[in-house]
This record gives sequence, C-alpha cells and structure tokens, in this order.
Amino acid sequence: MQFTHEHEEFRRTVARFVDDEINPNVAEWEHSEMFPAHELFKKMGDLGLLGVSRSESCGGLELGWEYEMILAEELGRSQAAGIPMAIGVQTNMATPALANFGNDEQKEEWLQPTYAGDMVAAIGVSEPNAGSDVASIKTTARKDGDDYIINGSKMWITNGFQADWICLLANTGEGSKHSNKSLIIVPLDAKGVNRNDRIKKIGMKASDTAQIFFDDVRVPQRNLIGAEGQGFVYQMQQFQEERLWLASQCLKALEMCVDETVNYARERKIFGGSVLDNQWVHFQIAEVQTEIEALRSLTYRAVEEMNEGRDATLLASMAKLKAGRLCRTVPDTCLQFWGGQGFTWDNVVSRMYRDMRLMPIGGGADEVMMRIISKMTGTAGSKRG
Amino acid sequence: MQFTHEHEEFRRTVARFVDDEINPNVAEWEHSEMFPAHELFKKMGDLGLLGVSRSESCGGLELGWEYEMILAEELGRSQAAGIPMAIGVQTNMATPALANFGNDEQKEEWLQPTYAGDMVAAIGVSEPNAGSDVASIKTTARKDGDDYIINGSKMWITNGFQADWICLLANTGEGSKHSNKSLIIVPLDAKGVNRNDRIKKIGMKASDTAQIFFDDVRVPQRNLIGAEGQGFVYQMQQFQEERLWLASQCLKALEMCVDETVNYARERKIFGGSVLDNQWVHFQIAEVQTEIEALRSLTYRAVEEMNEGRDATLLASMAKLKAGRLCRTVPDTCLQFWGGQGFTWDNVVSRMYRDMRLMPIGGGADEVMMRIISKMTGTAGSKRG
Amino acid sequence: MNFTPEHDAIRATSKRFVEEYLNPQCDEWEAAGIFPAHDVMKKAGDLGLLGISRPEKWGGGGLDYSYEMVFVEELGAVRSGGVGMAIGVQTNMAVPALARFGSDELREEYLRPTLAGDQVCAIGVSEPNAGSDVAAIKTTAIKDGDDYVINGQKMWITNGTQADWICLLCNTDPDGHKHANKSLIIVPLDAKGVTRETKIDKMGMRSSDTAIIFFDDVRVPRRNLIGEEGAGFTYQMLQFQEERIYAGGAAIKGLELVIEDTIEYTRQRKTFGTPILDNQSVYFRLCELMTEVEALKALTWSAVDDHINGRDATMKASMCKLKAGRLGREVTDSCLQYWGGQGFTWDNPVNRAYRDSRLTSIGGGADEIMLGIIAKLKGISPSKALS
Amino acid sequence: MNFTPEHDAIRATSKRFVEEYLNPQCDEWEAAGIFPAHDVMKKAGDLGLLGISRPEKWGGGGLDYSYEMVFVEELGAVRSGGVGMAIGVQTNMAVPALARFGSDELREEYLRPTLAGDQVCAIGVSEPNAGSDVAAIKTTAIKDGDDYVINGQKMWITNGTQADWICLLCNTDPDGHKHANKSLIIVPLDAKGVTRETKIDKMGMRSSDTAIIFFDDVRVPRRNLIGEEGAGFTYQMLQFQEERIYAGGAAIKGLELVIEDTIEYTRQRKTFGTPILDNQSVYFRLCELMTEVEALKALTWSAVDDHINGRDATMKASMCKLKAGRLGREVTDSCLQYWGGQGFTWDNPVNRAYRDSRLTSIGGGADEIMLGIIAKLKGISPSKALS
Repeated sequence: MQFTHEHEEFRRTVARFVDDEINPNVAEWEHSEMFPAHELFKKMGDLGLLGVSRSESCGGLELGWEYEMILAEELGRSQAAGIPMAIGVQTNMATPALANFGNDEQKEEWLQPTYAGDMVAAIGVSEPNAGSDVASIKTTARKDGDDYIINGSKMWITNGFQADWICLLANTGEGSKHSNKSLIIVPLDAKGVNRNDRIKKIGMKASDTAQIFFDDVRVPQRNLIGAEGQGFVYQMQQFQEERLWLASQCLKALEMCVDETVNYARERKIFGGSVLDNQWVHFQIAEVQTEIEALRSLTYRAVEEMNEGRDATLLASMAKLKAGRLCRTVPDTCLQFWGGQGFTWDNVVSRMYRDMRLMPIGGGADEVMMRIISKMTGTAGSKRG
Repeated sequence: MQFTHEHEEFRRTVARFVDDEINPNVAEWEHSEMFPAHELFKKMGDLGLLGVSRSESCGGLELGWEYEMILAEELGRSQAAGIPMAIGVQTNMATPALANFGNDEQKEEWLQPTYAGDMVAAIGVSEPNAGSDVASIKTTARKDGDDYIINGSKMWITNGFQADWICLLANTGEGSKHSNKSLIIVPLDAKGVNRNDRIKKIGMKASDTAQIFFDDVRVPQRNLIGAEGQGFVYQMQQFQEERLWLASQCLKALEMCVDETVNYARERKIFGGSVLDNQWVHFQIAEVQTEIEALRSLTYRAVEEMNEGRDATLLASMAKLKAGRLCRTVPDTCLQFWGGQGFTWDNVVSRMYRDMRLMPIGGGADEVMMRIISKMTGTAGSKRG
Repeated sequence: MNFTPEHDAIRATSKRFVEEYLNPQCDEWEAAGIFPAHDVMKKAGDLGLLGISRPEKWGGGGLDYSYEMVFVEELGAVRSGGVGMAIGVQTNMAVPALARFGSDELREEYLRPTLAGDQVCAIGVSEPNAGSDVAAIKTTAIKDGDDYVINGQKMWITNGTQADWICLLCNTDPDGHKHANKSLIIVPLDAKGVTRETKIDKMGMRSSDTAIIFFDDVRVPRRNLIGEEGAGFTYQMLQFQEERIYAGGAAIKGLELVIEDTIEYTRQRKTFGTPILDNQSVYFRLCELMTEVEALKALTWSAVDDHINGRDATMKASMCKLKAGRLGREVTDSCLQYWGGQGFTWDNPVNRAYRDSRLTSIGGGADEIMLGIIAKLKGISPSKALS
Repeated sequence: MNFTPEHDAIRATSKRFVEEYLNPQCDEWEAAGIFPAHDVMKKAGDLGLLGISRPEKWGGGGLDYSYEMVFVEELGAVRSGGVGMAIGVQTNMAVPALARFGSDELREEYLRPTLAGDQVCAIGVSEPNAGSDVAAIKTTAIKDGDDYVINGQKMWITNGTQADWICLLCNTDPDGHKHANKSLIIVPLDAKGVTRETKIDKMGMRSSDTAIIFFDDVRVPRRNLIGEEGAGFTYQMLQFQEERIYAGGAAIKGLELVIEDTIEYTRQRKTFGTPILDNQSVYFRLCELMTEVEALKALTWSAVDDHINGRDATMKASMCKLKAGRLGREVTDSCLQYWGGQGFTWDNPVNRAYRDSRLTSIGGGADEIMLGIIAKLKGISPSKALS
C-alpha cells in the first residue's frame, strides 16, 4: 500500500477528530452507556468523513476504499471501541448495499442525509435465533397493496435506539433460504416499531445496542433495495466491507493497548527495576507487535485486492479471523502486565479487553470465517462436519 | 504488491525450473546428503536467475527486490528445503555486501562468476561458540605484509564443501566488538583451509553443511570488502536480505505442506468418511492458511519498504520471526493428519517438518528477532533481561 | 485420592450450602456490588465449614487439609466469584498464620469467633506500590509503649469494608533487611485512625467487597503481634502456600461449570440446522479443555497429598496457582466464544466467570511471580535476575 | 501417592536397568536401527520387570498397577524412545488381554515365557488402511477344522521382526457387526505363511524394530483364541486402556530429561556475555513446561489410582494419552529451540526426543481419537458425527 500526501492528510484529520471530539467524552459516554450519535455523526458529515468511498450521487467523495480503511484504522485511537463501531455501522455496514444497488430516489432520501450526518443508520440482520447463521432469520415482509408488512424482531442492533432507519434483512418469499430474502429500508419511527431495553453487555458500553420488534410495520414497496430475493446475496457482499472495516479498526485499537502497556510497564517498579525491564515482558510485547503488523499487512493486501476490483472475500475473511484471534490474545497479554490495575474498570486496556471481545463474535464469528475459508479453498470436505 | 506480466512470467520460469531440475532429483540428493551445486547453479545462471536485483556491474539484471522474493517464493516448491537454502546463500546471503560495498575488481573476480553460476559461494559468520550472538566470533584476520592471515573456524556453513569462496566475517582489530570486524573474501582452495566431516542434521539433508577450519590461511588484503572495521555493520545489513529471503522462501514451502495434506486427507478414509470431512481438520487447515497469508502479506510489505528505500529492518525481523513460528506449527499440524504415514521418512510433510525446523534457528533465531524488535520499538526496558 | 465418608459428608454439606443458600442470592449480590459478609460467614460457621483444618481447640474441625480442599472445591461452584473468594479469605488466606503462630490469647480473641463466623476477617498485604513484590510494602508499625502505631495504606482488600479485623503485614523495623523486618499484626478495623474506601471499580468479582484501607496513627496493643517480630515475611510466604493450593482447588468446579453450561447451551442452540455442539471443532475443543481441567484437578490433589503427608508443597502449590490462572483465561474465553452474542452479555454465567476468573492470574501473586518461585526452587533463576 | 518400600525397590531396580544396562547401548542401537530384543527382554525378565502387575501364577509380580507404573516411569528415562516403546509393548500392550482372558493352556505356553523374557511379543492391530479406526481392519481368521486360517496384513508392528508371537486382532466373522466380529488370536511368527518386512523408514524411534507383517493362509490352532470369539474388539479396547495410561507414564521422565538437559546446556552456553539460561524468557518458559509435565504426572497417577481402586479409568487414561501427546510436541520443540544449531543435529539427545516423541500423538490412537473417546464418554458427541 502506497500512501500519498493526501492519504496522510486525511489520516491526520481523522486522528484529530478522535482526539478532539471523541476521547474527551469517552468516560462520560461509557458511564451513561450512550453517546449522542446525531451530534457526533453530523460533525463527521461536515468534515466529509462519512461515505468517503461512495459516489457523489450517494453524497460521497469517490475516493478509494483505502480511505475507508484509514478512517477505520484511525478511529481505533478511540479509547472506547463502541464509538468506532457505531460509526462503522453508518459508513460500511448498513449502507454499502444501498449505495451499490439502491435507486436514485432512495439514495437521495436515505443515503445522502446519512453520509451528511443528518440521519443515523442501523443494520438489521441478527435475530434472537439467528446470529452467524444468517440464512435462518425469521423476520418476514409480506406484500400488501403497495406496502410490505413487516413482522419479527432483530437483535444486537448497534445504533438501535438512535437510528432513523434500518437496512433490514427479511424474508419476502418462500423458496430457498438463499433466494427468498430482501433488504428493505425501514424508518424506525414507523408505527409498530418497538425498541426495548438496552442489552447489558460486558463491553462496548457506550454503544447503543437495541433489540427491535416489528409488529405489522408498514413500509412502501419502493423501500426495497435492488431486486426482491437478492437480499441474502447483497448482505453477503455488504459483509465484505463490514469485515474489512472491522479488521482495519482493530489495528490501532490493539496498538493502543500495547503502547499504553509499554508506558505503564516502563513506569511501574518491581523488584528494583521497571516491569518493562523484564525480558519476559518485552519479548511478549515484541511478539504481539509482530502479530499486529501481520494483521495490518493482511488487511492492506485485502484492501488492495478490493480496490483493484478483484474478489477480496478470501483475504477479507482471513483478516477478520486473524483480527478476532488477536482481539482475544493481545488485550489479555497486555492486561496481565498491569497487575491489579488491569482488573479495574476504567483502565483503557481493561476496557479494550472487554470491548474487543466482541470482535471474534460480531460480523460473522471466527467459526463462520473458518467455514468460509474452508469452502473457498476447497478444503471443507464433502460433508458438513 | 502489484504484480505485472513480467513478474508472472518470471514466476513461471522459476516454477518450471524447480519442477524440471530440482524436484525430480530431490529423492536422490536427500539420500546422498549432497547435491551438485556447480551444475545446478550454472543452469540457474544461464537462465539469469541468480543476482536478479543486482546491478549490471555485478552481473545482475537490475530488477526490483520483489524478483528476489518471487524467486525465493517459487523455490519453496522444492520438495526438500535444503536446495532453496543453498541457492539463497548464493543469491541473498553471501553476496549482498560484496554487491553493495565491493570494488569493481572484486565484483569482476568473484561476483560476476557467482551470479553466472560458475562459482559457488558461502557465508561464514557462525562459529562453534557464536551463533545468534554474532559479535562474539573468535576468528581473526591479522595483517602481514599485503596479506591477511586467518585463523579460526566457522560452523554450519551451507554450501561448505562445494563453495569456491566464502564471505568471511573475522576480527581484524581489537576495539569494540561492533567495530573491529571485517568481511573478507576467502577462496576455499587456499592453503590452510580444512573442511571437516559433514554435520549430521535432522533435516536439510540434501544441503551441504560443513565446519571449516582456517589455519594460517593467507589472502591478499585487496580481498577486504569495503572498509576495515565495518564488517559487523555490513553483516547486519546483509542479514536484512537473508531474513526477507527466508521469510519469502517459507511461503510456498508451508503451502505445499498444506496442499499435500489436503490431498491426502481427502483420499484417506476413516470412520466411513474422508479425513478431510472432519471439521476439526478443515478448520485447523483454514486457520493455518490464514496464518500463511498473514506472513505473505507481511513479507510483501517489507519488500515494498525495501524497494522504496525505507529501512525495512523492523518489518523484515517481524517477517522472519513470524516465519520461524509458522515453520514450527504448520508442518506439525499438517503431519498430524497423516497418521502413521506422517512419521515415515520419505514423506514430503515429514521432510518439511524436519527441514523447516531450522528456520526459527538459522539466520538469527526467533529470540534474536524478538531482541531486535524490542529494541527498535523502544520496549526493551533499560536493562538487559 | 480415596475419599472417606467424612469427606463425603463435608462435600454434601458444602454443596448444599452453595446450591441452596449462596447461589440463589448471587445475582442480587452481583448487582449490588456487595454481599452480606456477616450473614454468609455466620451461616458457614454454623455448618462447621470455616475451619475444617484448624485446631479443634479454637473451634476448628481438626481435620487434615484434604477435608478443607473438599470444601474449597465445592466453593468453586458459587455462581459469583467474589463470594467464593471472600470465604476463601476467611478460611485460607487471613487465618493460617494466626492459627499456627498466634498466642493462645490472640487465638481466643480472634480465631475462635472467626471460625465460628461471628467475625469477618481480611488479609492486608498489597499496597498501591507493592502488589506481587510483597517485600516492597511501605506500611509501618512502630512500637510506642505497649502499642504499635501503624501508618500506611493497603490496597485490594477483599472483605475490606465489612471485616472486623485484618491480618496486616507491616514493617516493624523500617531499616532492617526487607525479608526480616516485617511482622503480621492483627488490627481491629474499628480502631481509631482506620479509614476505608471502596472506590475500586472492578470488571469482575463484582460482588466482592474490595477496599482501600488507610491507617493513620492507628494504635493496637503489642500483644496483637502474631508469633515473632520480624518473622512476618516468612509467615506470609507460608500463608501464601495455603492460598495458592486454595486457588487451584477453588478454580476447578467453576471451570467445570463453565464447560457444562456451555455444553448445555450449545446443545440447545442451533446454527445451520444443527446444534452448535454437533460441530466437531466445538466438542473436540471442549474435550481438550476438560482434559486440562482434569490435569489441574490431579495436580491440586497431588499438592494436597504432599501437604498432608508432610512433604514440601511449595513448588506444586505455585504450579497449581499458575495452571489455575492460565486455565481461568483459556477455558472461559474458549467457552464464551460458543455462546455468540449471548456470551457478550453481562448477566450470562459464562461471561461472569470470564470476568471473575481473570483475577486468578493476577491476585495472590501473579503468574509471573509463580514462574519466578518455580525457577528459584528449581535452581534455574540467575542470581542477578529481576525476579 | 504414598510409595511403599516395595515401590522404591522396583524404582531402584528399574533405574539401574535403564541407566546401567540400556542407556550405554542406546547410541549404538539408534545407529543400527535395531536393538537385540531377546537380550533386552531376558535381562528385564531376570530382574522381574516384565510382569509386575501380572498374576504370580504365570510368573508375574502379582502387584497392583501402581508398581507397574513405577517401572514405566523409569522406562521413560531410556535414551532411545524405540527401546522403551518395545518394552512397553512386551509389558503393557500385547499381554493384558492374554493375562486376563487367555486360557490356562495359552497362558502357560505364551504368557509365562514372555514375562520371563524368553519370548518377545508384538501386538497386531493397525493395518495399511486402518490405523486409528480399529474397527475397519480387514485381516481375517476363518475356521477350518481345528485351525484358523489367517489372511491379511498388519502395519507398524513394534518388535515386528524379532517377536516370537503376535497378539493379532482379526475378523473371525467377516459379515458380522464390526464391533462384534473380531477376535484376538495368538499367532506364532515362525508359522508358515508369515512374511515380515522392515521397509518403514521412520524419522524417530529409529532403534525400534517396526515391521509390516503379511499373513498368507497362516494356520494356527483354534485354541490360540484369547477368551471368546467375537469379543476381540472389546478386549482390545480394554487393552488399549493400559496402553494409554502407559503412554502417560512413559512420557514423564523423558520430558523431564529433555528439560534437565536443556537447563544444563543453556547454563553452560553463553550468548551476549551471559548464559542462555539467564534469559528470563528462557527460564520462565522452562518453568511453564515443568508445570505442564507435573500436571501430566499428577493426571497419570490419578488415573492409576482410579485403576487400582476399581474405578473406571477409561476417560482419564484417554486424557493422559492426549496430554502426553500434546506435551511431547510442545516440550521437545520448545527445548530444542534453546539449543540453537546443536538442536538441529541428529545425535543430540533433545533432538532424538523431538523425533521420537512425535509418535505419541499418532500411535496407539491419535490425539483426535482420544478427543473422540472423551466426547463419547462425556455424552457430547453427536450421534451422526464422524468420530
């Protein structure tokens, strides 16, 4: 990956935004388990940070996807991972299908205000009984006149309470489970939408996570994204961006864990030296840094593939898997060197330990990545195992 | 990394060379614990495969270093890792310092015939009591008239019995151990050179590994490479190429382990299915493939750094460390799925299990890499640990 | 280990205590961030569970440590790590030195009511700048007439706000060698000059009452000294030995429960049309974890066996603690993964275990301290090494 | 485990046998790719080491399995994995079924001379297309008059070229259910129709005499059947149980030696001006490995304890085997690393252990088979699962 002056400038802009607009507020947002999505996103929209890789017709800047990656990477500076995740939903999880397959009317009504930061978006795939196994969702959208009537419920919805609309995956037909689904734009102020109490999570506390119930919710059929029955396919494509985005976001977040740990271990005295003086400590840190650089390299390469229009599914899935693995080991290794401090709540490393535990679960669990990789490399065997 | 048509063509040339000239002979060379270096290298020289990144004055093709990487990567197709290693010594371990710091006379006398495949080269750094700790070598080169008189012994010398000359690291002065060393070209037919019995190794059997004794060996002082006292520094630089080369070479070798294992596991029946049908098996393979792609991405990125003239030491050391780690885990994981066959001698995966065990030891052990990474990232603490 | 009927009886009592009394209240205590230590200890005391291996003379059971360990094992099944830990402090961390080296007067005054569950106790070793490096503590106890006058600060004190007394490690000879200048002193926590704070917000062990305690010219009579002056470091090292075997024993059931809960959940939960448990990568992995837990169990009982047969168990105790710490992280992390999003939710049992057990590798001597001890005992640590 | 003086005596005898008799010859045997099985077995038999837990009536020691395990542990210190394994076949893999279910006549003819060391035996289970999947074997023994006529091929047979007889698993009812159609039959290896080949070139266990044995219309009398016809699969599963506890026990000393040798070497060898051992990353890592080996030891003895007390040890035996396999790879690989280039040389003791111990995860039921057994016993393998 060759970075130009423009890339570096953009990187600095994002870094400054995180330092000025996010980090000073993190403690409060974490504590209140909520952050002001409209306010924050509007500021980002004003800076042109939402939709950087999208076409102008979507309200984007038409830059390469590596700008999305840089955005995600620098958002990793956030001292709470819930905020970057919320932004990632807006930029790369809820909107790619609409940007790619939506019509102009839809783009004007939903996408432009979203990338401008005037609307908050959510993505509705997971359900109480269908997480990694997307094809088994139960929510239905039944045609009635010019409308769809939607019933069902969606779980783990990031931005769920504050979102203005959701990109909803629903069953619109019978048939095969891979060709009976559609993506539909649902305004969340529609009648019949209920958002219940927050889900209490171990981490990502600042993130606004809802379960959303749809009870005979009517939306016009023109809210269908692209072709009916193509929802599963669109969502699989949309997942590509989500996964690459997640891998990108982990990089700086993990590095922050390492850097903060190095700083702490350098200051902290034990047995007459610093904790960092222990070879056991700095060798483990060296190894962790190596793993992070490997993830970075893998992610960059996947982005290059994507930018060149090649199928990046395999490399994106690998990057997501590797990111998931590192999100379990790196904060754990780092936390250890903080001793009792590492076990306290308002410590950036212990927060990352809690926050990043979601990475190997959300956006397709590690096991789903392994399934995809096995299938794509032809090693999955003939039966399911 | 963007590969052009020329890169692909070069890759095919190397692949063909391995398939036609190396693999059909591997069984015999492994068995006889020797391979015909002059013959094989001459064929490579004729194809222009030696010295691809070197200047014309050295007899090279003046291509980017990524061609060296492609060469190393494709040599990984060799069914015995000893052959690629021998070639790597010729192209990227024994000759970079001479190419960078040697004078025209030296290049003509030693380097051009080496890259033409008319001479075989070796690199003389390790000693019986100094492996990873390079600065502690004991071999001396004392000035006497126009000559150096060399005494000492070198260990683990790849190509040792067949080499025409060795790039020898020796102490030419007293002073600090980092500034008292020089690199000297020593013709191995000189009086006083003794090469002893082969070292019996677990792997790299086809490789020609010698211990070489120098007993009052005289070489003219014009055989000094670059400046006297700069040998340690030159060797550290030369190690960069060696390490990147080793990481590159591992890629295909590890992939070969995986591919052969997949093929075997697909055919092999157990409990009414194939071994590959077991999810436990194909998930582990998916994970291993992910790790190999991460190493590839890291290596490519390090090569890009180098091509752009930036200091690639950190990324090269990380790539070497990661390669070392994978050379321990990947063949071990693969071998397991071969059952008893994996424990037999003439099995490509068990050969890789034995051969590749050298990677985390040779060219700077994993622990030396961690030391370098700790130092470069400023995490090494204030004392040695 | 061949268990006697008496072992079985203690196990049954302990199990009932955990399942019928403690577990139904755990969720409430976790939410409250505290539990009623006096009620719980009294209940345990009434059941005879607080001093199983302590002398009968002071109200203990007078049995060997294998009986204690049966209780500890069952305590591992408490659905709130903080509650189990609090009881462990009362039985195996704060009292061993008192029981063994304390004067009769002191044992009458403090040990008897503690074993009966009428008093709650704490152990005071860690300080803000001395955690695993025990010898670096700064708290002092200076003789003044018949009293010691104590100044300093203790950190991470389990049972800290509710305890009646603390077994305090302090420097009684600030200028002496750091291994010979310390003493263990019993300090009643209602003494003048004691201030307690609870501002430590922890990611796990939420029900545990963890305090910072300040000592500002606190006076205690000199007869509150345990054993000999200057022997405190040594006593504490001995006391740690019980704490560490305890750590091994207390970890086992909790980890087994995490695995069982995960089996249960993944058997019910379906993806791609089949139960998650039917995935070979899942049930093979669970078997691997069960093997590790079984190894920890065998190692712990082997340390107990050495201990009760008079063989030095220091090394094995350190190995138990280390292995318990390692598995606490590996088992809970691996299991949590198979719960998907549910695993990320707060009140999920595996999630709670994930947060609680993260302390095992840190508290009571971090993993790295255990490695240092083993290295020393094996004679392979360099003389000038940092640890 | 509290060892009796008799345990200690067996340990002393075993240790002497290993250190004074076997180890001085190991290098030679390794280089030769074979060792004199009859000499070695006779020596062991004379010392009373070949049937410690077998009935006295047939020349055994009549002791419980803990005494056997003391011997097995010491056998782990043989400096050539192949020799230890060969003796293990003689004591714990080929004879348990015969000792337990064989007729008196059969035991007189085969067990007695084997325990005395006058005969060398082998166990015949694996075939080219049936390794871990035992039920898939193809060798048949068809009744003809008073004989069985045997046809088929056995693979990976330890002691294969030197053995006097083999305990052969074969299908006596080719059409029956695969778990009820097999029998164990004693086949003298000098019988007509037996051909042995030794073309298996192995990366480790070089001293071991590993053969492929072909059976071409080999006739043995029907009285050579062990126990009941059709019960062979079950007998072999029982026999495997001893083999697997053996695998745990035999691994311990070898791994300890690898660690000790590594300590010794790294203490002498200097880099950057200090002994390699002084590196914290080295000695901490060694401590971690010692902890794991200690856990394996505790687990193994816990399985022995269950076994001798009549508790079902199947699961723990499988766990021992699994853990021994895992550690055989981890410990030797980690230690080899600290030897630098020396570790890569052939005749280095750690290198030999690295190559030899790689078999533990494969032979006698691979790691994955152990996982499958544990899963089954824990009730968590799906009914339709592949294993």
